[in-house]
Order: sequence, then structure tokens, then C-alpha cells
Amino acid sequence: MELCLFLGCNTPAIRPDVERAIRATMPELGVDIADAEGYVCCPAFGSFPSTDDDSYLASSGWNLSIAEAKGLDIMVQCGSCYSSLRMGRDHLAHDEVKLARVNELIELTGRKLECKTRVRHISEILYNEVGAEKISKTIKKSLNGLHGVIQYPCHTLFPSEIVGFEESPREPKALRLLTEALGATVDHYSRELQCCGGAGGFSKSSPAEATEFAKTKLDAIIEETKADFIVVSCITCLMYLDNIQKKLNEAEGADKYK
Amino acid sequence: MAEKKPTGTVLVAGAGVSGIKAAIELAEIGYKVLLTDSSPQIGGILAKLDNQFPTDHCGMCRMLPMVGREYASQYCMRKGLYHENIDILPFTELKSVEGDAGNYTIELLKKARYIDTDKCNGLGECIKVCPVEVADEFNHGLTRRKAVYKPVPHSTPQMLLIDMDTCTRCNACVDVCPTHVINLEAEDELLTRQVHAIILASGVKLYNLKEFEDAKSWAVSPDVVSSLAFERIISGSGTFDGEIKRPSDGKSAKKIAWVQCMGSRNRRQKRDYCSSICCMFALKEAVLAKEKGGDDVETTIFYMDMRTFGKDFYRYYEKAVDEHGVKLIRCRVQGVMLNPDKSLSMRYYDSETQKFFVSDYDMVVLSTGQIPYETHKKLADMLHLEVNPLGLLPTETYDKVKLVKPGVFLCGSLMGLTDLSEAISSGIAAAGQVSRYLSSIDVSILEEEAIAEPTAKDRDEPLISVVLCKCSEKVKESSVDFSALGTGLKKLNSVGEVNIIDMVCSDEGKKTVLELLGKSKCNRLLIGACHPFMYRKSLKNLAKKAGFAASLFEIIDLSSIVHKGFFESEKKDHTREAYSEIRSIIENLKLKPALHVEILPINPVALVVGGGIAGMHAAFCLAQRGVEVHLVEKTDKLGGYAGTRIEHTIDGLTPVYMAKDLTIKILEHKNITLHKNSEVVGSQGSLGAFETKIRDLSKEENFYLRHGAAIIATGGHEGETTEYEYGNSDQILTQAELKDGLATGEIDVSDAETIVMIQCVGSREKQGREYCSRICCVGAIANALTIKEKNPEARIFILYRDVMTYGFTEQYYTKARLAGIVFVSYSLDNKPKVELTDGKPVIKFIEPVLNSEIQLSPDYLILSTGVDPEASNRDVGKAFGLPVNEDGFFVEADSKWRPVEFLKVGLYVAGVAHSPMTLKDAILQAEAAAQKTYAYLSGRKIHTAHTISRVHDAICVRCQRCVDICPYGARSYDEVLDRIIVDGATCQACGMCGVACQNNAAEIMGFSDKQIMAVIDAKLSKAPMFATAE
Amino acid sequence: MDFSTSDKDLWKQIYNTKDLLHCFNCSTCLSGCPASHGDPPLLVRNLARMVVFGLEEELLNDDTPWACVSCSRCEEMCPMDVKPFEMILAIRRWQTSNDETRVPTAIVEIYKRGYTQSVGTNTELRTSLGLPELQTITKMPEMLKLYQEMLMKTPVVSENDYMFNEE
Amino acid sequence: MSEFEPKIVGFFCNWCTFTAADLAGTSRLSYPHNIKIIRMMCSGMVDPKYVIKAFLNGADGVLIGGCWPGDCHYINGNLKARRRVAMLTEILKEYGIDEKRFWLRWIAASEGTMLREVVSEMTAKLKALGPSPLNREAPGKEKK
Amino acid sequence: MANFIKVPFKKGELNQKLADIFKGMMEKGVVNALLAPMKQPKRGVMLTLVTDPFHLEAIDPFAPVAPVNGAKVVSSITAKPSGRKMAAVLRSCEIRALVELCKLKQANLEDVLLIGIDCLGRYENLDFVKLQAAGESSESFIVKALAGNTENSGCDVSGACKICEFPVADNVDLRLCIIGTGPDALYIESLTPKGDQALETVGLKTGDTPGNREAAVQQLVKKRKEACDEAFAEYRASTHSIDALEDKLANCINCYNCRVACPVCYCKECVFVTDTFRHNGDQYMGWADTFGTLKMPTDTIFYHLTRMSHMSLFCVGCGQCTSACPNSIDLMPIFRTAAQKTQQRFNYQAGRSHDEKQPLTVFENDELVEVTGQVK
Repeated sequence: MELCLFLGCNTPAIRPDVERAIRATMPELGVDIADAEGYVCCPAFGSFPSTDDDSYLASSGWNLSIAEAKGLDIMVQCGSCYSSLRMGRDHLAHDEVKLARVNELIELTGRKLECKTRVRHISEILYNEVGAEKISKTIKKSLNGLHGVIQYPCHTLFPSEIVGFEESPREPKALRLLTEALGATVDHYSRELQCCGGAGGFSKSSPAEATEFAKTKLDAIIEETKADFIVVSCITCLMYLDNIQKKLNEAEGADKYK
Repeated sequence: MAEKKPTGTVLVAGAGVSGIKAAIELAEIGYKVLLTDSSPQIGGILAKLDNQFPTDHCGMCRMLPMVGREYASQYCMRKGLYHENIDILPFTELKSVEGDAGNYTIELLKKARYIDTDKCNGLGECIKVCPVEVADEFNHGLTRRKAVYKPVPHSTPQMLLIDMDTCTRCNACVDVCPTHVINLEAEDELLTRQVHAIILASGVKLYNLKEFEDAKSWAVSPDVVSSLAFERIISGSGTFDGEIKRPSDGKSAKKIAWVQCMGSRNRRQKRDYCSSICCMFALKEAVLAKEKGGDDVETTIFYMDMRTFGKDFYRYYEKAVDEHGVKLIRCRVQGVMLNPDKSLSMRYYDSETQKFFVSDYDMVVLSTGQIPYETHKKLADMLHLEVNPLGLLPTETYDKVKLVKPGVFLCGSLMGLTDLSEAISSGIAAAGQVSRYLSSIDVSILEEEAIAEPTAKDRDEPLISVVLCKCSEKVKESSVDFSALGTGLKKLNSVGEVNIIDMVCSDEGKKTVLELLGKSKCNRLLIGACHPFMYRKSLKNLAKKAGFAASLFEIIDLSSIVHKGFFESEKKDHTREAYSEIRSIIENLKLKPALHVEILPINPVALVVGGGIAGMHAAFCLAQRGVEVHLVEKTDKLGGYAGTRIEHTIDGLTPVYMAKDLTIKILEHKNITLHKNSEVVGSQGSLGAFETKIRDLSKEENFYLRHGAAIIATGGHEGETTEYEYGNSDQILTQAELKDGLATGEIDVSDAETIVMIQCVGSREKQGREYCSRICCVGAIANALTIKEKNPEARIFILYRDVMTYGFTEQYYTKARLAGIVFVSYSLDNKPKVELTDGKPVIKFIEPVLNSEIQLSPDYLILSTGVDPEASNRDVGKAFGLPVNEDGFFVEADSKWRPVEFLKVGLYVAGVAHSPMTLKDAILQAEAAAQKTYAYLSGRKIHTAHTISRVHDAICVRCQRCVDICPYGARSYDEVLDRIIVDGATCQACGMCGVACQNNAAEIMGFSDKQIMAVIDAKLSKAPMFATAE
Repeated sequence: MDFSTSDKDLWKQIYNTKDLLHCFNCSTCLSGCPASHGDPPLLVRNLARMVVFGLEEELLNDDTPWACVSCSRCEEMCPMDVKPFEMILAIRRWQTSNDETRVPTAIVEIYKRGYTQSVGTNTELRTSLGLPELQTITKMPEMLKLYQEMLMKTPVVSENDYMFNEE
Repeated sequence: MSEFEPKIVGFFCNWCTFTAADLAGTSRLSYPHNIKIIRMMCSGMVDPKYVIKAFLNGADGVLIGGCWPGDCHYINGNLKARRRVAMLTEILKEYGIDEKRFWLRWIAASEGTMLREVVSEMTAKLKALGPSPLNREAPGKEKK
Repeated sequence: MANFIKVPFKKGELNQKLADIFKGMMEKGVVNALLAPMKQPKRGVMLTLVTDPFHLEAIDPFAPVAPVNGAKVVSSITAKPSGRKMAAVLRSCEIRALVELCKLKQANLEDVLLIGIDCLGRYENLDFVKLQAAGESSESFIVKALAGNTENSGCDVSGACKICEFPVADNVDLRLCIIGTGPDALYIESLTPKGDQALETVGLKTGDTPGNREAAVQQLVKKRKEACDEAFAEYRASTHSIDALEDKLANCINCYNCRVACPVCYCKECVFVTDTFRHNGDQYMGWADTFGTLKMPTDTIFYHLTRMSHMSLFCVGCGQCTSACPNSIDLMPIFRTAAQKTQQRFNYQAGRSHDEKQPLTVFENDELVEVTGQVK
């Protein structure tokens, strides 16, 4: 299958290693990638979605129409982008007036939006399309013997009827099954479903509280599991947890969080 | 001769409490009842509950018949139910209903149990060998069971079955079964029956933690349980023998949280209704947890509105909080987190302190609600009906129990989520509807059994025939030597003969017994067999056929003697044990007098006190069935409060119109005599023969009415208040005044900017009406919506303590919010403050969400002042000798099991005289009270039980201790006759009079001291089995 | 609080949906909200109440809607389907349209280069990882122009055009 | 001489405790055979005479089993029984019949387990206490 | 409140003084009849119902004898009321029993002017007759008894009286007081409006105070209490077992005289003489089988224990049971010690108040938790 990759901004700009991984693995697993030339910000919730419908949905429409023109579904890795695109698409798909307005706005691109393109998260592709079985057959380097824990990105869970793909958003299992397919053991911990706290204004407006919030999660992982790694499927979670660990280590002058 | 009419036969589908009650009521008046239940046992969820609110007790046995008690089982209902006129079919599902009104053909699917329970001895050898183990449904998976199992572990007799879904067909059970009653090839059976009427009582599905997505935020640990599962945990017969331990590791649970509205009040899950009972359920569980677990148990309930709306519920709530220290937190919580130490963390926001808290609990109990729609859809399809817009079965406008399809009725939770009291009332009411319906079609009641008077032979010196079934000899552990036993018994004085038969329960066995007894000279009979519960009816018939008086016949449970309850290690002499047990029964039997029953003289006239809608409806229900009714009304107008004041209700009822309609029916009915301007001043007598003194207020003279029974329906009215400056401003009104004003146009709200309503004025507080009036929240919403219709721009604030929109009335609360009506809660210690400024009301209150004070100058301040009982209740109560509670409402016989009865048989209560209730509930109670009355006035012979208390006048000193101690008021002292009188209908033979009476002038026939002391002698006798031989 | 000055119809301006009116202040949204850990905490339930009450001034000055992490838990868990996250976005929109200082600077970035981050400029790193050069809109001036042209037709950009034009 | 086996007379309420005994029987919750059960309709029906009679006939203990307060089928017979037991205990105590020999216990129909525990406990306690002074038959007692 | 009238009398004129007062009451219609101890024509003093004031001369209210407990007499007269008013002069034990009988609806005090006397004890009937023959009078008895001296010619007041804590009668309308009143005066105390009315009608005005009475009564009660405690302790020490009880009752012949004499054994016919205890031959044989022997008559202990369960809560300790026993069994301590325990258990005291409900006819939901020791 072929999918239109929507990279967003953080992945290519700050963590191209993740992009590298996507580009390296997906075709191997039978998912060909087409790039979305000229895509713009998803748009991030803190931007146009917080200002007005027009600018929000026009940006969504801009992006969606790129893939739609190619006749491809969109694959997203960044949780925020995924959620924003799906919510934007959801608004447009269920509201003819808004869709018409967006088509008016993007008319200048010469593209037209019918909302045929679906927005899919990379973890859903791996889970539903590729499947754990295929992954475990394809892996070259097994994670056998290693313990991992899962960080479920909220943006891929809630609200379930818009962004969800898990059977139960309250008991998600895709990432666990995928990780196990890589040969690792997945440990559970109390705060497994807790948000990382990295998105939005929280970490900026209340940095100390946000750090503490993430710390409780990290501490739970350290205390309750034998984790060698944290599995994330959202670039925000990844960057934020990495940053926080760094920050905490600096603050405590130790090497506790790695 | 005209062809014999068929016996009226009724299907009651569903054997929860409401179905059982309906079945008993119909059986009592002589109809044949088929009582089915889709589950393997009867009792519904009540089988799981040891304690039910609001009394924290059981007492389920109190729903058994009072007067016809000897036709029904006289033991704990957990053992099951037996009634001569009821066929019970457990594990049987109603599959289809075809046919016309009054003549329905039903198909019943009798599911295979794979075990012939009639022959199974219930000892469970099969359970021991069964290799399959699965989670036990009864204990909500907290325990394990085998593939062959007892569906209710504590039921007796044991009704085993095999769960074919998990059975491996290894045949181990078949091989081990001593009675050869297991057939793994058994198949479901499809039964076809003709019935004249149908009562649907299947209840509704319960929210299942495994099934629904929203429960998954909670289902993180086995220590998060549903409220029913918790019931199993605290039950004496439950998972931990009543100790409160958390299921995960058996550690005792000291900190327990309840989470309300699990699955209910949830628009997102398409369940925007309230399950009604969960608040009380949680309070009860929290109280029980404290009582059973000790003072160090901490209980917290997370709730939104504490819906304690029923009779005495508010006092229960107060007690739970004030005396037991149950903590209440108003916060709906998202979910729970499982900590590594297995404790459960919940984070909540406390509006009072404006802070977040995280609390750890040992256990979390989810107050799971009910799921009505699926069941309703299925039943509607079966009946070829459409569900109504709410998704429920379509009922007649005023009748909660009457379906739009003739001859089909419903009761219990199918009506919409009922508590016990209402479930029972609805069961009686449904039976009442059926009996009204059947009396309109061409069916008869079962022929009354001729009452056998004791014969001369019965009065002869006792000579006992003993029949023993030796089938239990075959059981492995048994070491009873039946021939030695027979020889021993034969030597006893008064034993005429001993016959030992194999399989008395088989047809052949019965034939043999009958032949033997035909030749017998004995006048008393003792049959020893296994499982007398099951065979009681057939053995009783056998004894009757053989010519033995019912009271001179005893059955003894041989299997229990042979097998039960001895330490395995101690090899007892079972023959000796059996001898001793049987001997004690013989000693009793030989001293037992031949008992007789008395036919009660019944005056088939009913008196109804109160001409409100409940009273009129009850009168009409009775008159329609041919009962002569006297309706006594204090005022010169029929209709009562609702029927004269309330034009419309929010659910589309028109009480005033209805009252007018009923008035015409009452006036036109030949069976009803109306006495207006009259009140009851005194009454005496008992069931069948009351004489009541009535005062005609207009003529100022007294007259007497003789009647067989009476219904008290004195009603109530809007409460009064002086709080919140009421009476000092014409802008301050009660809800009723507002309603009237809006209807007449005297109150113009078209320009009103702000209207404030205060709920619970003078209600639900210690110094006021210490109860919830039930109707005010919906009433306020109705008025508010009317205002909104007239003036959508009006700002309406409803200040409430708990919004009591229980059940499906939750929709009105939702509707009100959607209309922009703002609800603001207040607490008792922070009531709104009202002042008058220039004669206009100014109200100040704390808005608890934002925690800030709000001041408003409303155009109108509307007070919801609740419902007051009629002041005359106390006088009426005094006249009939009926109790009235501290609030002024009548006290029924039992708040759960006998909601419309008084302890004294023959007197009933309906409507607001009982407690504040909605119109539909009052009509339901009126129907139920009429049914209870009809049962005795229908013309059937009513007689006392055999076993009944009597007075030996010659030695009675008239000290009246028996009168004081009788719990039913069945005894009274007649000054004129200078005698103690026993009301034979009310007496339940509890024997308390017998103990209070020191020289046995009061005695329970068949339970004399002489008998019991003889039994004590026999039980402790050291006499050898072969008194003369050894 | 003085309700004589509150605008009872404010909710229609901010979040004109029946979903909001369903709210019965049950606090579900609060209990699991990450940003409710903040200082000041984000109290979604209270925001809903303020909207319903029409507390214009209080709402305009409230920063907490911007602390939302957009996790949408409240949306998932809300028993009344109030869609609280939608409401938070709606409050932000109403705030920005009434107070230009609320306009997020990020949208200027997006306007200027299509993204909040400088995408595609880290060529060295990307090349070292063997990643292809990205056809970002920043590198497609014609396209970016169209995008800007499009945005200029949207309220936030057109009404605050000075923010986007100064160079 | 075999170990002393106390004899207990159990006056059990038909509705609760008698059902519990049935339940204990059918669930094979074995309880000591020391108890001789006499079914009463209500614990409130147990006349002091019966208790006195049982002791005079050599019972080592008497156990009255009734419904929990509030559960009584006959509304309040159990509460009256409780008073009567308190009264009779005082009399029996006065004449050397230890109150440990005369028990009233609430045992609900579903509490088969509790029934077993109560009977076992009472049996054990009576064993420790030895035969009733009125049990002339018991080992170690002289025949009068 | 001083509600007393001093009635001085000269030696030998006490009865006369009292007769005059009662005569006044009867003549003024305060009462139509008087029930009081009265000298019998030949010997002895018996409660006598007087309807003709002419006969009042012979009354002897303070005679130290009570051949029957007067409560039973009042019960016979008032259970089915005559409609006529009667004054009854009784001692404390009789009045306390009467209170219990009222609760049991065996007596009705509506038309009764109840007059209690200060009681210093009673002799057994035969002893009294002997002393009477020896010339002793009520007055001489009072003087000696107040000095603490009741023993006389080898006779003494009954054991029950020696340990009686109630020399003064309560729950009466009028009280005839001789304790602490001085040797030459009787005081009449009125305790109820009914009493006031009666005195007023006969022209007696209250307002006197017997100087020493309170202290004297207290001292006497204290002495009696001590005696009682001592006697009970001694008794219990010797009888605290079933064997000892059997020993005490060894000579019981089931004559049931004790229950006939007992004022609170109010059954028409004792259960032990009803059909319930009419046994069959095989039952007797069976019982004999159990222990090898069977003492006849049977059921003696059974009877006494059962009687205790019936009357101990009402027992007023009058000692009539002991007086009645033909085999000289001292039954009073047997019943009284048990009664003390049962009454204490319910904080009940027989005869203390008309308002206290008899313990076995009432109950509370939350009480006596210790009986079962079970908490839900």
C-alpha cells in the first residue's frame, strides 16, 4: 500500500532520526511512502484552532487536499498533527458549510477537497495494516531480553470516535502488541495511561508542575518496571519525555533518568 | 349442564420479587399461575442480597401470604417458593406470544439442566469429580465453580445444573451420580401453553463491567467491583463468609470508595437516565461495611446528587452520614489508578476547599446501573408492539403496569428501575389488573378445596403409621440399618405400624404406600423421605387420599438425617441418630391435636377513606369486580389535591381531568356509595367484619358502616412555610401558586428577567419535613419550562440540594438544562439568604462551582415547599388503630415487602397517605391496595390457618400481656365480653402470645408446650432403641 | 458576582452548542485533566460554568484555557458529551477575537514559513542520516504565497494583518 | 473413658437459623453432631420452660438461633427473645448454670458458615467447661 | 414539702384515732369502704373490708402480721370494679405487688384511696396469734421495733422483713407514718391530690413536719440494706449451685402453696397444674430410663425455676412464699436473690413505679447487645 506521509514540523526539524526510521522501515513492511509536498502546519492546536475556524480548517484543508490529490490516505506520526488533522477533517466531513468555505479558501491552489482522504496514525497502520505477525517475521534485530514500557499518546486515543483506532481507548493495546512483536517484554506500570503533559501551554505556563507531573510518571516506570526503554508513537511525547529526563538529571545531578 | 369454564391461567414471566409477588397474589385468589424465570433459580438479584435498604435487613419471607399462609411455603424464601397454585419453571424463557386478548398461546423454552432435579439428592458428588473450573456468576467471578454447579450456592434444596458451554463431557459426573439423574444428552424443551393473561416481570439487564467501554477506566484491578459483587463480599454466604476483604489478595479492606452513576446519567453512553436505586444501595453498603468491618473502616461515596427520595430514605441518609460517618464527596471521577501495592488511587476535586486530592483505597465499588432498552425492545418485538419514544414498553397513560395490549401487564424494573417497595407494589398492582381483566372474561378460579373437619377417628387415641423411604440407604456414607430402625420405631408407644418402602417418590412407591395405608387403622401418618420440600405437595395429596387429616401428617427429611452435617471423621451410629430424630417427631405427632380451620365471616363491602385520585381509583377497581364500596370524603368535593389543583403534569398527565372522569365513574357506579362531608371517627372489628363510625359533618350526626376491609387514601397537600420571607411579598410564591398563576394568566412572566426557585424549603432537614417530597424537583422543572416557553429570555435559577430526577425523569432535568435553566446547588449549612428591599426579594447564595457569592433581585422567588400529609391522618389512624409516623404519614406493615398493607389484615393504604409520591405511583398503590382488599372480598371462602393462636378462656386472667406483645395486633381485649379475642386472619402463629402467657391460656394450636417438651425429652432421651429387648 | 452585568447569551457567542448546556458540573473533566495540575490549574468545569453564566470579564482575563494540553481526555470521559476540549478551543477563539494580545505568535511563524518550526533547514543533519531533502512550503515561494493569500482571507489574519505584514 | 461430648439443644427459628442449618447440611458444611435441633417458628416462641427443661434433662448447653434484629419474619420476636434470654440467664447463673451454656445467636438463613462456627465454638467451649451440673450421665459424674 | 398532719394519740388510743379519721372519711363520702387489717372476733388480725363505719373500731392497721399479701385482696375487689370508692390500708410489700398487678390489669386503683403504713415487719401468722394472746399490741410492737427490738418470746418478724429496704410505702395517696414521729404521735402524709382532697374533706389540714422522720427512715433503710446484702451474700455463698438448690428444695412436695401465697403469681391456674403437665405413664417411665431413677413428685425444680422465670421480675420480696410452705422451706431467699439479678439486668424494680413497663413486654432495637455479642 502507499500512503502520503505527513511529517509535521518537529520530526523533520528536530528529530529527523525518527523520520529516518519511518522511511527505513515502512517500505520494508510493505508500506510505500509518498511525501506531501508543500504541506503546512497541521495546524497545531495552539495556533489557528485557537483563533478561528476559517484559518484552522483552511490549513487542514490545505494539507488534506494534497493527499487527496494524490488519491492517498495520510499517514502521520506526530500525535498533535494526527489529532489536529483528524479533528479538522472530522469538522469538514460533517459540516457542508464549513467544507464549502474551505474549498473556497483553498481554491487558489487549484485543489478541491471532498474529504475522501483518511488520516491515519503510523501506529494504526503498523497495528492494523502490517500487523504484529508480519513485523515479528521481518525484524532483523530482536529486542529479546529487553524490557520496555509504553507511553500511549493521548492524541491517538481521545476522543475515541474521532482519533481512536483501539478496540478500547481505555485499555489500549496496539503499542504493547507491536513492541512485543519486536521481541521485547512489555512491563506495566501504574501511570501507564497518564499523559506526558508535554503538549499545549501546560509545560510553559506551569513548568514546575508540569515537570513534577511527568516526573511521577517516570518515577513510576523506574520503581515499578525493569524498563530499558519507553515506547512512544508521538513526537511530542518523545521530545518532552527526553527533555524532562535531561532536565531532571541536571536538577538532581544524577543519572537516574535515562 | 353448562360447560365448565376454564380455570384462569396466568403467565408470570420473571421470578424476581415483583414477579413472585404477582404470582402469589394471583394464586391466593385462586388463579393458576405459571411462574417462569430465564435463570436457573428464582429470586432475581434478591438472591444475592442479604440486606436491603432502607432497613438494612432482609425479611423477604414477609411477602408470603398472610391469610392463606398454609397454601404457600413457610420457610425462608432463599429456600425457594412453594404455592399450591403456582407452577414454577426456572431456567425457562418466554419465546413467543401469539393469539388474541384473553387467549394467548405462549411458547416457553425450557433449557436443559442435564440433571433431573426432581430426583437429584443435591449432595453434589458430581461437583466433586467435575474437572472444569470457571468463574462463578453468582459471586461475580469472585469465586470459582465447576461445570456442574449450584446456581445459588446457599439455596436449599440444591437445584444443580450443568453448564454445557464449559462441560467437557468427560462423563465423570454421570459415573459418580448415585441417583442416576444426569443426562448429558438432554435437550432444551419447547413447551406450548395457553394462558389468559401475561405479566412480564423479567426485570432489566444490569450494567456489566466487562461489557461497557466506560467501565474500563475502572476495571483495572479485581478490587474494583460492582455493587452487586460487593454485596456478595459482605454477605454471610458470600465469598469471604462476610468478612470484607479485597479480592486480589484477601487483605482486609479498610478504605472503600463507592462511585455512583456507573453507566447511568451518561448521555455519551446514550443512557441519560438515573438508575434510581444506586444511591441508597451505596449508602447501605457503606453503612454495612462499617458495621461489619468495624469502626476503622473508612467509606467514601463519590456522587453527583444523593437521590434518597423514598420513604424514610432521607433519614437513612442522615444516619449514614451523621452516625456512621459515611463520607460523601460530590465529584464524578474519571477513573482509578492501580498502585504497585494494589491500592487504588482516585483523584478528585473538592469544590468546598477548591482543591484536588488524591486518595488511595483498598477497594472501589462501582454503583452499576440498569440497562433497560435492550430488554424492552426484545419484549416489544415478541408482543408485536413498538417501543415508545423513550425506548420502553408502551403502557396506558395512567397505568405503569398495563400495556397497551389487552391482557398483558408488566411489573418491577421493567416499568423503569424500581426499588423494592415499588417492585412489590407493582407486582400486586399487576395481579390486580390481571384479576380485573380475568373477571371480565369467561374464566373461573380454581375450585376451592372442601375443608376437612377433623373426624371422630382423628380424635381417637393416637396411633401412628410410619412410612420410611429407604432410597437414601444407597448413598455411600449412609450406614442406616432400615430394618433395625423399623423394629425400633415399631416398639414405640402409639406407633401402629412401620412400613419401609423403596422410592416413595416414584409412582410405584406412591401406589404401594396408598395400598398399605388403605388397610391401616392408624389415624396419624409420618412419612420419612428425602427432600420433603420437593414432594411436600404430592405427599400431602397422598396422605389426603389415604384419609389422614392434614394436621396429623408429618414429613421428615430423611436425607438430612442420614447424610447431613456430621464430621466425616466421627463415625456416628446413623441408625441411632435417625431413630432419635424420628422418635422426636413421633412424640410430637402423637401429642398433636387434630386441628381445624375456621371460616371467617366476610362482609363483602369495602370502605375507602379519602376521595382523592388514589381513593377513587381504588374504589373503582373494587366496584368493577363487583365489590360494594363506600367512599368517604372529608370535603364536599372529590379529587383531592392533585385532582383539583393540578391541570397538567410534565409527563403529559391531566389530573384534574382524570379526577373529573373518575368522579363520573364513581357517581354512576351502582356498587359505590359516596359519603361526602364525612369523616371516620372510630372503628372496630377484624378482617371481614369491621364496623366503622362515620361522622357526617354537614348533618352533624354519626352513622355506622359495616365492611369487610378498608383502604386508607387520605392524601396530602402542598407544604406550608414561613421561610425565605414567604408571605411578605407578592413576588414570593410557592410552586403551586406559580403553577396556578401561570395557568390562569394571573402571573405574567413575559417581562420577567430573573426567576429564582428554591428547592427543599423546609424539607429534608431535622426541624422540618425530614423527608424528600419526591415531586418537587420535577414540579419545579415543569414550571420553569413553562416559563421558558412563555419567555425564553427569562433567566431561571433553580437552587437545589440534590436534583431528585430519579429514573426516567432525569430527561426533564436534561431538558431543563438545555432550555438554559441554571441549576445551582446549596447545602443545608449554607442556605440561600432572602431579604426584602423595598418589598422586593433579594437573594444571596454561594455558587459552589465557582465558589462565589451571587446576589439576585428576581422578579419572582418561587419556593418548593414539599408535600405535607393530611393533618387528619392522626385521627384516622387512631380510629382504626393504625400507626402514623413522626412525619404524619401512615406506617405500612413493612416498608419493603408489604408496602400497601397494615399489620392488621384487612386494612390497606394507598397514595400520599403512605408517603409523598407521583400520581402514577399513587394509582399503582391504589390498584395494589384494591387487589389486596379484593383478595378477601371476592366471595371466596376465607378461613384461618390450622396453626393459629387460641385462648383457653377458663384459665385466662385477661392480663392482656398477649395483646401487648402481639406484633400484628391480632389480639384484643373485648371489654363487653370480657375476653381476649384473636383475629384469626391477622394471627400468624408466631407464638409470642404463648410465651407471654405464663399458664398457656394462650396457645398456638399444634405448637403446644406439651408437644415441644415431649420433643425435648425425645431429643435428649438416653432410652435405648429397643426399650424392652435390651 | 453580580449577575446584573453578566451576559446570559454569552455562551451563544463563545460556544453556541447544546452540548455545553448539557453540563451538570459533575467534575469528571477536572479529575483527569493534566493541566489541572498547573498553577493556576485549568478547571474545565469552571470554565463551562463561566460561559453559561456569561462572565465576560472573568473569561477574557482567564489564561487557563491556554494551558490545555489538548489530550481530549475530558472529551472522552464527559458523561454529558459537552465536548470540553472543543469548548476550550472556542474560548480561546473568542478571547483572540476580542483581545489581539491573545493572538498566538505561532500563527505568525506559520504564516511566514508554513510551520512553527523551521522545517527543512537542518540539511546537514538530515543528509547525515540519509534523509531526502524535503519539499517544504518554505522552499516553495509560490506555494507559500498562495498559502499566505489564503490565510489573509481568514478572520484572524485579516483582522490582525499588521502582525503579519511588518518585516 | 471417651472424651466428654456435650449435648446441645438448639431451638432454631424456622425462617433463619433452621434454614441455615439446612444449608449447612446440604452444603456439607459439617457441624458437630452435638447439637439436637428443635425447630421453632420464631426465637420469640422459645418459652423459658423449654430451656429449663432441656437443662434439667441433662443438656450441657442450649442454643437459641434467631434472625438478625430487623429480619424477624414476625417483625420483632427475636428482640423479645433477647430480653427473655437475658432474664433467664440471670436465673440460671444464680443457680450454677453458667451463662456460657446458654446462648442466643443471630444466624441468618444464608449464614450456614456462621451456624457451623457457632455450633463448633459452643461445643468446644462446653468441652472445656465440662458437663452441666445437671448432666448426671456425663463421664466422671456420679449417678444419683 | 411538708405535707404532714400530726395526729397525737394517747397510749392505747392509736387505733381509735385512726378509726375516727376513717369514720370521717366514710361518713363524708370520701370512700364508701375501707380495707384494713382488723382484729378478728376471737383472735388474729385479718384484712377486712368494712362498709359500715360502725365496725371501724376494730381496725388495727399497724398489727405486725400479714396472713396474706393484701395486693391479692385488692386485686380480687378491684379487678372487676364495683364502682364504689374504697380506702385500702396496706404495707409497702403489698403496695409494690399491687403496682405490678395493676400493670398486669389484675387490679384497678381508680376508685381506691391507697394508704400506706410505715411497716416495721410482720410476724408469722401463728407467732402473731401467740403474741396477741400474750397481750402484745400494735403500739407495744411499734415502740419495741423502733428501738430495734423485734424478738419477743422466741418469735421474731419474718426473714423477709428483716432485710426489707422499703419500710415506707410509696405510690400511695396517704401515708400513716410512725417512724421518726415520736412515741405519742402519728403523722399522716399526703402524697397526691387525691390524698389532699381526702384529708381536706375530713377537715384535716396539713402543714406539720415530723422533726426526725427523714433521718430515721434513712437510717432504718440503711440498716436493712446492710442486712440484706449480708444475708444475700451468705445465702449465695451456700446456694450457688444447682445441687445446693436441689438440696434446699429437697422437701418440696409440689403443693404449690408458695405460688398461691405469692402476690405476683397472678395466674388463675398455674401452668404446672394444667394439662400441660399431666403426663402419661410412658413419659414417667422414659424419664426414669434416662437417669435410672425418678424422684416423685417430678418437676419440683422445674416448677421453681419456671416460677422464677415468671415472677422474678415482679417479686417484691414479701416473703409470703416462705410463710406458706408446709415443709418449712425458706423460699424467700431463693426467689429474692434471683429476682434481684433479673430486675437489676433491666434496671427494673418491681413496684417502683406505675410508669415503668414490665421488661418482657417491651424491647428496644438497640439494647442488650451483649446477649448475643454479635454486631452486624
